[in-house]
Amino acid sequence: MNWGVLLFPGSNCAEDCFHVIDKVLGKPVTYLWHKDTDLGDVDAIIIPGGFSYGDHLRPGAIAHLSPAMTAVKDFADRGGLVIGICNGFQILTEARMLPGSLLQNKGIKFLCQDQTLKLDNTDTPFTSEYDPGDVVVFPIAHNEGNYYAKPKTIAEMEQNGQILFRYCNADGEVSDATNPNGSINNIAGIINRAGNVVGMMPHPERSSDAVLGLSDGKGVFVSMLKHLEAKHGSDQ
Amino acid sequence: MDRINKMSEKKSGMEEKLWIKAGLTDSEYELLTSHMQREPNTVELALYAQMWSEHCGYTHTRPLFKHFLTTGPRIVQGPGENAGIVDIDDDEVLTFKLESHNHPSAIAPFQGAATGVGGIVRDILAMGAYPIASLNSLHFGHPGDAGHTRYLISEVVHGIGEYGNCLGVPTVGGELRFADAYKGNPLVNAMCVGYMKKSQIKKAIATGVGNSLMIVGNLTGRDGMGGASFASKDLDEENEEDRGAIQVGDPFMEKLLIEACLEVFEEDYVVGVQDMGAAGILSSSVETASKAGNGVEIDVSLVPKREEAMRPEEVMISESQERMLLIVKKGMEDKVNKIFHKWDLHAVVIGHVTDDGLYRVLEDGKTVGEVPVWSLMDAPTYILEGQEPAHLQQTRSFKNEDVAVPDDLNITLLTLLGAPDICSKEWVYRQYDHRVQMNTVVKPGSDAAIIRIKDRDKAVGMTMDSNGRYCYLNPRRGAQSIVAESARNQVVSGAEPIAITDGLNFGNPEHPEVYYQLEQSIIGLSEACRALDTPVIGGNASLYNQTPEFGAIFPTPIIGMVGLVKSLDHITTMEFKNAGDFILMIGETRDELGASEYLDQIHGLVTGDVPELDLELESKTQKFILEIIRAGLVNSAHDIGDGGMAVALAESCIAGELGAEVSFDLDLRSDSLLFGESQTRFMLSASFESAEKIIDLASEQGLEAATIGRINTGNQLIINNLDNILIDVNIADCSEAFKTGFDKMMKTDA
Amino acid sequence: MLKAIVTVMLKKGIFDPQGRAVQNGLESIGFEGIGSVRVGKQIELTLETKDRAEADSSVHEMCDKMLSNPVVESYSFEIVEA
Amino acid sequence: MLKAIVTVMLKKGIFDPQGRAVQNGLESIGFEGIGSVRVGKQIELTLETKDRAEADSSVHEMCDKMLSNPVVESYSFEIVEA
Ligand SMILES: Nc1ncnc2c1ncn2[C@@H]1O[C@H](COP(=O)(O)OP(=O)(O)O)[C@@H](O)[C@H]1O
Ligand SMILES: [Mg+2]
Repeated sequence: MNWGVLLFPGSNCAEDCFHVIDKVLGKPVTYLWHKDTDLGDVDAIIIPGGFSYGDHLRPGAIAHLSPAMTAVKDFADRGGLVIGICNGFQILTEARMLPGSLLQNKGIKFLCQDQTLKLDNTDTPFTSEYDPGDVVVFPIAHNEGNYYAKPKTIAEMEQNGQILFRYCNADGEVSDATNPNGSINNIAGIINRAGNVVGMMPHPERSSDAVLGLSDGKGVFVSMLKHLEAKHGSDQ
Repeated sequence: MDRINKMSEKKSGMEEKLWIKAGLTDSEYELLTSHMQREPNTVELALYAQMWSEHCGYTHTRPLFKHFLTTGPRIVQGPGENAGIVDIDDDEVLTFKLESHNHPSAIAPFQGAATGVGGIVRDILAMGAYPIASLNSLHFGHPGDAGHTRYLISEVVHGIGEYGNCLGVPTVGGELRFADAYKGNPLVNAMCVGYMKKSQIKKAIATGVGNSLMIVGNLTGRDGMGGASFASKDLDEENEEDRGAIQVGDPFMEKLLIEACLEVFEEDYVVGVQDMGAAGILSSSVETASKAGNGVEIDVSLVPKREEAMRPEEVMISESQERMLLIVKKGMEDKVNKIFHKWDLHAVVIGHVTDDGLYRVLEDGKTVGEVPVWSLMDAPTYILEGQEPAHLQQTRSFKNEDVAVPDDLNITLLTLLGAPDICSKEWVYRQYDHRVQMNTVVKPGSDAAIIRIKDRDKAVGMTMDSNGRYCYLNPRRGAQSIVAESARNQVVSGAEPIAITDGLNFGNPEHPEVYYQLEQSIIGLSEACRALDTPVIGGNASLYNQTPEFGAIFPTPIIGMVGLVKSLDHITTMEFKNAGDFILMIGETRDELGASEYLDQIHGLVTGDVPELDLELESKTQKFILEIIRAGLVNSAHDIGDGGMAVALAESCIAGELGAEVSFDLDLRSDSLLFGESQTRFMLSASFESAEKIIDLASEQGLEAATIGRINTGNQLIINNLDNILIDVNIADCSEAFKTGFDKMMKTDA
Repeated sequence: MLKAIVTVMLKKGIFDPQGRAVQNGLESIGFEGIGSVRVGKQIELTLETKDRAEADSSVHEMCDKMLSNPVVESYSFEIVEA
Repeated sequence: MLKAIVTVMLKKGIFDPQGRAVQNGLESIGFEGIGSVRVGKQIELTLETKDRAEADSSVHEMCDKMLSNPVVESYSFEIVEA
């Protein structure tokens, strides 16, 4: 099971994702380079957080046009698992691999805090380790995390179970008061229609190493791993 | 030399004295002409003016540095390089330093603060290290009465956040303090800590005649023209024209620079590295050449520029950001360039190391300036005569009886919890990514930030501290107290203090009273560093912090301290953990109200003397605290600082969301007991058995320690003395006051 | 040489937090009678071509591909002599 | 109702990292012949007044006080019917 972490100029959570796959999961992982068109033999791709191209113009505006992203699209079209975290989510929406867009936080400030999230759809390769309604803590750290899509798109996504995580409080309440950035319907993470591409603003990797006091996020990577292992089992 | 503009040709009236305009005195001009044995041309004059400024030449502070302790068993590199280095065992080292960006931040707060972060990160990078955390110490006027101050705060915090966040270096701590003395001249000091293996250490040295000087990073423009000499003047209207000197930060470029430089450093291509800070290409190359005893020549026409028709001296002193100087082994230039190219950057040869000891500036191959390297480094120093500030006579005569004990001490406590210096700074640090790199074990909001070292059972404590009011009221003891307080923050977190970096923020040293403050503060810092075994491994001086309208700032030495947590098990935080645990207080409370936050906030008085400080007792007590923490006896630990015992207790309750009741038997004024700032005190919690052990151990060592009460699940904080209830407040109210204090302050309208 | 002046704004109907913040800020320092504020970007590009039609089509393409995000933004531009 | 369209750009000679990044980005996806790129802000304000002179002087004041930082930025604006 090979994992790839895609590196852009300005990515700054790539090492963190690498660390979690390598040290916490103990699985093989390599860096992928934004200029490459051939991503090699990987089974899952993480597009990490950071400020690709300095977030100039819009987060993800320049990165999504890089050669590697064409390859990532092909990979996803073939059913490969792709997860974009924070800036990775922004890149995936810019690339139209996920619907909607991430606008500036309603408070117009960068927001770094440990955030409670409520699990919505847990019947996906990324969330199978959780139960619906689970409340977990993942850190957030972003300036443009305010998820927006047209009302019609939102309605379809809601209906299709494409919402994976919502911002909530410690009791699991989802309301305007528990919405840190203004996202529509408190959306924190979504999945594409095909069920193999995820984007989320919160950082599951930062919640995967118990020394740091948080470990809820590990479930995202373990879910992916189990899915891949099951798939590989059936492939063989 | 073709381009000679003999000064003497124009040397008639006062306005013709170009050296005066450049910031040099008549005697300095005389000295440099004697060094050169002729008169300088415009290029050469610019070289001296920059290198001999306070900012580059430390003309007023250098003679005072002799007081500092700069060596010790863990000190690998003391002052003199881009940053000092300490040993943290296992062949691993840390490098750290702080730097001020006060004047730029006063004028363009967002950019000034952002480029301040960028600058200090490059210092760390130049040591060969990976930047693992940054901190900042900020001082402003009181925001309640000025929209402009609120604007400055917002912009400075935004600038620091945007730069650090983009770099992916977590901003993990710092401090934010307020006094009207900073109204016209805010202070913005940033600190960065880097990590590396001992074998990866780099030096700022230009060895090897024939080796190449390569410039990497951003293009050179006219930004920050004369920033070094700008930082060495008072901020006043006359400097208005200097205000074009604003650099714009490009954290994206800096991030690439970090990646590319560290990749190059892995190979054996580079003999020396220096970041380009104040006075840009000039100071970086002079310093590296001087260290090697070599000369250098630089051709300004080779420097990649983004503006046209730049004069040679403009290229030499430009402070365009995100540039570094590499001294590259002859023949390796292409290899270096190749790595930079991978990151879409260039690395360009602009000159060479020579053997003639001369600093030679060329333009299109023709010499346009040539002076001895040593003479540029040999800035004249000034030892002045200090004079005790007049206000000290009056402030020292303050007696506690001059103020009345407030009727409602609950309200006093709530007011203090919401006071600018004490209230939660979450408004600030939630704008900083403090978790990136996944090493932040203790995030902002506790006493020290704790950053783990991956794959090892150890971590690093980081703090930044100052207290302008203390230093204003007693520069020497005030400075001692800062070091002591910083070290207390380390030990309560489970870290053994290792070393400090200091930022000397003062007014114009040419005023005898300011010089006195500077000298006394340095002496105080030095004394405390010796007593607590925390050598000074680097620092920064920012003088001339004053404006005609508001006068000089409080004397504000700021220290950044790093400590070593020897096992992750030792990490301790300040919040109360368990109902039923016993609360202990270590240290003696005296009738000391002078210089306190309480006098300032409640009585509107900045007066009195700074509390007594026995450095020997301090050292002994700190070792004891660390010993009991390492022994696993302590569940929470907090130092008693601003706002005194009651505030420390309330903070531990708020953070732990638990109640507490404590009782004393002390014959003291209530306000001294609750809010006095007697030094060398700690607030701990522990289980019954551990509490007993702690008391025994303390008495064995002759230290004052008492169990004062217990933690409970209730919602009240109750403090009794001699059977009187002094405080009985709701924790939720405390929490509300503490957490909303900052927001309220930022919303107050003038 | 030609110069393209491109304006990119959030589409109507999408809440603009920055615009709101600017409006609040202006009101807090005493400006009255501000109906609404929107904040967008202005991007100025100098182009080496002298052919307006060519410039026009290439700037359109830049806007569609990179300078704006059609999901949330609209753009307009004018081309002038540099 | 009037509308003020304010443009705030970094002053000439002040480095614009964003403009440079955009230029590199455009070049990397194949656009050629771009001389330079500068990125600034466009701020649109609707004003309740109908008096152009009043609007003009109040927008000037807004720009000086809040919308631009005169140390690094310059501004210009036009006032149109909303
Ligand atoms: N400017 C700042 N940047 C980041 N963190 C800050 C800043 N100011 C304060 N903090 C954090 O807030 C907490 C409280 O600060 P302070 O009251 O100065 O602590 P102490 O008195 O223990 O030194 C600390 O964790 C500190 O790191
Ligand atoms: Mg403390």
